Amino acid sequence: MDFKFTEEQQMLRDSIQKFVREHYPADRVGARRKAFRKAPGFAEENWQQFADLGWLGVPFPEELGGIGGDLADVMVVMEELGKGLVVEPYFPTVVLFGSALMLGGNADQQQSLVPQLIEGKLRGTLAYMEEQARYELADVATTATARDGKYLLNGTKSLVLNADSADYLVVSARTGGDRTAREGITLFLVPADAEGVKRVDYPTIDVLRASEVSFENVAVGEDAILGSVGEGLALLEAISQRAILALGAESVGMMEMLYRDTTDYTSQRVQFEKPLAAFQSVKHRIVDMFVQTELTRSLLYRATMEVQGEHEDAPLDVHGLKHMVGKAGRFVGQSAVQLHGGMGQTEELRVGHYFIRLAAIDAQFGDTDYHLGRYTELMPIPEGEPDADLLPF
Amino acid sequence: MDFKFTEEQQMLRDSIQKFVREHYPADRVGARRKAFRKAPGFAEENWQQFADLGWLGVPFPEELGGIGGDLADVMVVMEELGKGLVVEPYFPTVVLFGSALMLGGNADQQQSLVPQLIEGKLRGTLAYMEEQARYELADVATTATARDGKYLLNGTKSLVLNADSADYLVVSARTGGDRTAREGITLFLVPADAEGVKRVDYPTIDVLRASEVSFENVAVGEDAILGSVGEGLALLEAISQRAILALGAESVGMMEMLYRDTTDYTSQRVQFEKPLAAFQSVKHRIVDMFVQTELTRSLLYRATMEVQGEHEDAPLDVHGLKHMVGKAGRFVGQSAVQLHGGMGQTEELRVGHYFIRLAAIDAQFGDTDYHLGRYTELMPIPEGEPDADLLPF
Amino acid sequence: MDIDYTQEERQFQQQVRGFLDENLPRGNEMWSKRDAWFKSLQAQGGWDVPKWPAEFGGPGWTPVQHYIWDRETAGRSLPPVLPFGQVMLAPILMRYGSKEQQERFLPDIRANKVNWCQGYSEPGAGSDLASLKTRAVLSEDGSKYVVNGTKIWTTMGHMAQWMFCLTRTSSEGPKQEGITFLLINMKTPGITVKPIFTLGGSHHVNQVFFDNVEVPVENRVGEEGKGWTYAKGLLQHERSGIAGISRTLTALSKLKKNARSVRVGDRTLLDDSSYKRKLAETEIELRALEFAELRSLADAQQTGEPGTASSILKLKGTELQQRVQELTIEAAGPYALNAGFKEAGPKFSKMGMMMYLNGRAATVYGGCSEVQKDVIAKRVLGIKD
Amino acid sequence: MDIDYTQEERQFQQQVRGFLDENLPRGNEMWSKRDAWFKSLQAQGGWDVPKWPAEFGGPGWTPVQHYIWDRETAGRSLPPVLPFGQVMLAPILMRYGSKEQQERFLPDIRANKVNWCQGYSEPGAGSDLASLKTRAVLSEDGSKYVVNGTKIWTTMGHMAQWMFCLTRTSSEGPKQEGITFLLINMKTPGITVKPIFTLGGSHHVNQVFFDNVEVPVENRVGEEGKGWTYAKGLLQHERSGIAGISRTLTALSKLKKNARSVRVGDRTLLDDSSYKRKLAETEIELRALEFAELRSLADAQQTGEPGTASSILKLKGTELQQRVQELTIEAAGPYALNAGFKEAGPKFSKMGMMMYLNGRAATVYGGCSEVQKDVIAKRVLGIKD
Repeated sequence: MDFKFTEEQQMLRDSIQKFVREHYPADRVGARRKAFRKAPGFAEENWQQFADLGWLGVPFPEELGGIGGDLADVMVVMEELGKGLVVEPYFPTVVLFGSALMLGGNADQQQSLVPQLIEGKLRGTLAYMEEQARYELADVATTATARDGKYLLNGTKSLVLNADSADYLVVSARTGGDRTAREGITLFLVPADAEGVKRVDYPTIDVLRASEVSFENVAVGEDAILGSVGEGLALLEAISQRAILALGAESVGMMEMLYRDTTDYTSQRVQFEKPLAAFQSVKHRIVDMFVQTELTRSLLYRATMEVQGEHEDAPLDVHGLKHMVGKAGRFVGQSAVQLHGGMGQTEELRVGHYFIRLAAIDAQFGDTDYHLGRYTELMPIPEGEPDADLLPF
Repeated sequence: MDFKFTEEQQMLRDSIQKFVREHYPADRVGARRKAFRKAPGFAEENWQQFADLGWLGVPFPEELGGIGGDLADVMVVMEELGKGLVVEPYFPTVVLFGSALMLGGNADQQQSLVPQLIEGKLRGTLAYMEEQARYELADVATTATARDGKYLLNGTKSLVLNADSADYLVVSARTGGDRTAREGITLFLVPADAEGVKRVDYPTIDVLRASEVSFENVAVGEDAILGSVGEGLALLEAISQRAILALGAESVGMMEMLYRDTTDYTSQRVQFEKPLAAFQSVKHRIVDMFVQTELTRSLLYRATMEVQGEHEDAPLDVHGLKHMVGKAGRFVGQSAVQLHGGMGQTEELRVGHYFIRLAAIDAQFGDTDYHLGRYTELMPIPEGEPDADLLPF
Repeated sequence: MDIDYTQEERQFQQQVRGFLDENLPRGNEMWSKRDAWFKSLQAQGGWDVPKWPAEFGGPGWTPVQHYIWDRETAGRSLPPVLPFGQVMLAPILMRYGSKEQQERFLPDIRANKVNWCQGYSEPGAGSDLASLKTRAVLSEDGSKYVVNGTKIWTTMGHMAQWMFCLTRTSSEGPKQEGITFLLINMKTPGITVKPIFTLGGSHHVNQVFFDNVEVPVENRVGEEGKGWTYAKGLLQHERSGIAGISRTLTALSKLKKNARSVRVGDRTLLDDSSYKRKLAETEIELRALEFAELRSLADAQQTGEPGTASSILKLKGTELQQRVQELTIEAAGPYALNAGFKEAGPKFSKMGMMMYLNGRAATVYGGCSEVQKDVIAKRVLGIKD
Repeated sequence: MDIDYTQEERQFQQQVRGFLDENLPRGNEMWSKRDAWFKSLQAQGGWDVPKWPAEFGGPGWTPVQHYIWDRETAGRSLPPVLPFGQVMLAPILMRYGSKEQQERFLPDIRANKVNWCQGYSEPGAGSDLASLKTRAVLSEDGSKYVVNGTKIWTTMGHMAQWMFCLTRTSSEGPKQEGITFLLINMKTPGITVKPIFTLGGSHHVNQVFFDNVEVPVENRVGEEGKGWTYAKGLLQHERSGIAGISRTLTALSKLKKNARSVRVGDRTLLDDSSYKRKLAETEIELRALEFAELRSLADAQQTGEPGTASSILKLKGTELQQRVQELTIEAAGPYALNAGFKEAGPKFSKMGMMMYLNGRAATVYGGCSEVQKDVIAKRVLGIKD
């Protein structure tokens, strides 16, 4: 067992922290984020810098031009991007689109797209959500009908992250089965400018970008299929696991900043002739924030290593993680806003932005309630008789 | 609207408080309760005093020798008995047995039993619970088979309160229907010493008494039927409502004592050169205890008046009340024990006894979870379209 | 004890319902028929200023009548009044203002003609409001105060014509003394209003700067140095309004309807037992708190004092407001992300998120929850510091 | 980063499992084969005193090995050791005791021959332990201390032959100075032990009175006035043990089996989705905390310091213990009332309630949760008072 960061991870972290200090300084975060309210919602020059610094290549193998990192490396990146409130679309492109390519793509698909992605020349995202589905990955009404060696896609996907700056969409559609059947879902790689693709773009509450994307007889070839026909759900679930780990890392980074910023703010602000932090009601709440952060971080590490090592508990702990991220994230975010008083309500400080981003993360890839339900289904129940010997508990 | 206590209620309260000061002084509560660990679990001379002071007659009409009080009067009695940690079986006899007689009994039954009850010469209890039923009143396996103008009772009732000092048991049994059917339950008035009734008696964790009672071909006549044959569930539910109001009043009384005792203790105990109560972590928790108590008291008043006035919301608020009693009672009890430190763990102080009694109350007539579920079933859902106009909220 | 309304109270309830059905403008008419609405209220005998005492033209309602009014109006959209004047300043003017001040300001407040804002908090004086530093110095000739300093969190400050303001006129003695209550015309030279953008990008609060702002001495309310006493009573008033129990009950009722419109596969969110349990837990507490408010009103009616139950109203009321807001964004689900696009997801999702964000302020302003608990500990439970 | 055990750690895990399978007495043999069990532990090379360093005959395990041992033994019932000597006093003697004291006391502690109790808390010194007042005065000839005062919450005091005790030898300077660590034979004249009955009627704690009790000076550990320093390190030790994460995981596992035996109509409690969600919420936090412990152990292994994650173990660990106890009495349902009658309701209900009651102490002893939070605020977060 070993929970130290490697030297490479430490360097990666340092380089992101340096970028954040330069481009996302804490005292300009409000103005900075406001500037990104319009499309594409981020700075292209920053994206190029991500490429130049090698961050876009973190999880990809060296033979495709990546640096061959693992999920722990992605965790390091996401945590630091979270701390920085960075808006560049690392999550949709590298985590969602990248995972789809690496887990589902064939050699041709990977070779034609991944090197460009790593160089910053190509972006993608995942179009999987539909309104009636809420958080259920298997609920897919969009259809893909085979005709003349092509597939025709019809349907609407909702809340597609950064679709307005993506070159490719990975789209889940039904090649068979009823709307909620676990079989019959297939993932397709669709150029964002394909004929019949229509988008309505909008900013999200966390100052990112999303789109409603509709598909009207969008024709793609068989080479657009990611993975096997009809078996897309397993692929979606694997992508979702990685998405949850990444969002978990981003959340833990933000939660840490929240208890630190709150400690600093309340230690400096004097009311009733004492620093606020000296009041036990404030101090203990900060401790509770710290405890929740450390707990969530521990589960993040556990789940990350389990997914990386394909442990049997991985699905269980990923559900547990997303549940805890939602619950702890809300507590920590709300506490920070509360303890900052009026200042916590403003766009000027980071805390409010972390708070909103944490609320937004809870609403993606299943909220805290949804994952508790999923955990409950997988929760191990030991065999054997009841045991009245409760000692030495 | 009027929430004042009447003069009569104030006198009733004073007389119980006087009794408690004499017979259950706070500084001897541990020893006192220990003395009651064996059957019958209370002092007969106290019971006679209850009769002499008219407390046993509170909810009964004047024509039967009672004082014609209402549910608010019973609430006053139960609250004060709760504060005093009184062990005499007022709840099983007056609330459970008495409600069964008044809600289900015919004139003969009432005239032959109620006056004796009021005089302290006769006690009763309710034998309704079976192990498989958990908190479900309609789950009744005990059978009552009609034969030759008699009914033969067979089955086992669990956790029958104070059965070892009762003259009569009110027993729920099936005269028809499947084990969990809502129809086909009938209540019978069974002499505790009837042939075929067997008891195993034991003390409960809250230093009261209960019994497992089994019935083997216990024969009773048709005059033993309370209410109508096959319609006992409605009667059981009505008794249960009154039981919940009474236990709610007892709980609110104890909760009030808990925050008061905790305020006193922590105001006197000095640690780190300050009274404990001056530490915000202590002070705020006491405030939370107070808030929970006031909330519960408010719902108790609401539900009591609704049941008394047969308002349509009565079932809803009774479920809500028992849910809140369980939740708030646990919080207040645990907080008091915690804030008393080591002393909270001892049998010497009242707080530990209140804490245990509150836990025991949660486990009777449906716990906090059970009643939340029942509330959910009754919760009103307004008609009409969704409403996106959330202002001015 | 009697839970039921008296005969008179029931009649009043019917009267209110009938009046609202007949006179309340709906939907698009909310602005066009606003004046007619206020006139009809006035014609009822002061219903346009329900909290004002009869001697100042109010209806002179009992506490229970106020409760009935709140309950009956909470579920309907009423044309907005300007709360700072009518609800918050007016009681102070009535009690401590001079006859001239009352005649000068109250009619315009009542007519919703003048927008007031409140100048209390300062960057260095939040929970500890009495430590405020905005300085008012009386000119040598005694004709005016010269005000310097800054106020913050000034709701509607950018739209107000007047501010009622706490200023420091003396630094000696306890900090609560030496505070003076001034009425300041916002057009006076030297005043700058700077917007503060709050979570989600709203602008309704401001910071206000005073640079040698001259305020005629006749705009001082009551005596110099007594401003804290005047303001404290008003803060109590503000707190009971902030509890907003009737509004929260209405919000919960809307939430149930909205949750029923949220699709979860082939069912709706109201079929989800764990979500429904959360609604139920909240509703039970709300029904308890509603009754706590009634107990408090009944006490006030009978004894003139609101009773101990009242102390929990703001603390618990704001908590339950926030709880309903949380449950609203949970109902919106993925569409909690929706910040400006009306066609994505259920219609309530956009406003639901803004309410959630704005709602965080409820446990901060008007005495933050932490200070409220200190106050309850001291005043109600008698715990010494 | 690597979540997996190393090859060596896996081997050790196998070794522990094999050893337990082979040697651990079961059921009725728990007492009769107790000596054989301790001998077999000793034969493994100090496994009978797992936390002792190699130089004192312990196994010299790494932190991860300790974790493996805890994890593997938590689910099984081990013959009890006397914890106060082996776990709590021994580390102090090893570090601060004289050679003579080590030779005199450690062998009996190891052999489970002598029962020790801890004399720290006093009626007036709970959370604020350093304010203790039990006075020890050195006789004029310097040969003995005369002890007067009282200790409280003395676990097993009525069965102990010896007590390790904090006494005040000076009232000057800061209260933490002037405390002296004494070893007191409980048979010394002047000692009275009075039982304290705790919730549910158990007797395991006591109050101990000292009336001119004479303690030979050679029973003082270390220097006079340094007792606080010695004890503090030991308290840290006690805290990490109190977290009891492996034990709580085992308790949760038993609870699941027990809940499956609880009938709810025609189903079992494990079919109740809202109960199951509560189990799941608890398990998720436990799995997180278990990993926090691992992180802490791994840090300790690599850096010699347990890292910040360790500070949450006692605080959160005791909370989760209590949560599992709550869920246990909820599972017992009506039979939570059952205090002594084994045939009523599910078998686990009786012990479940006793555990719930006794379990309240976990957030009080060894530094109550409130003090733990103050300590984390100061030491980990750097918050000043």
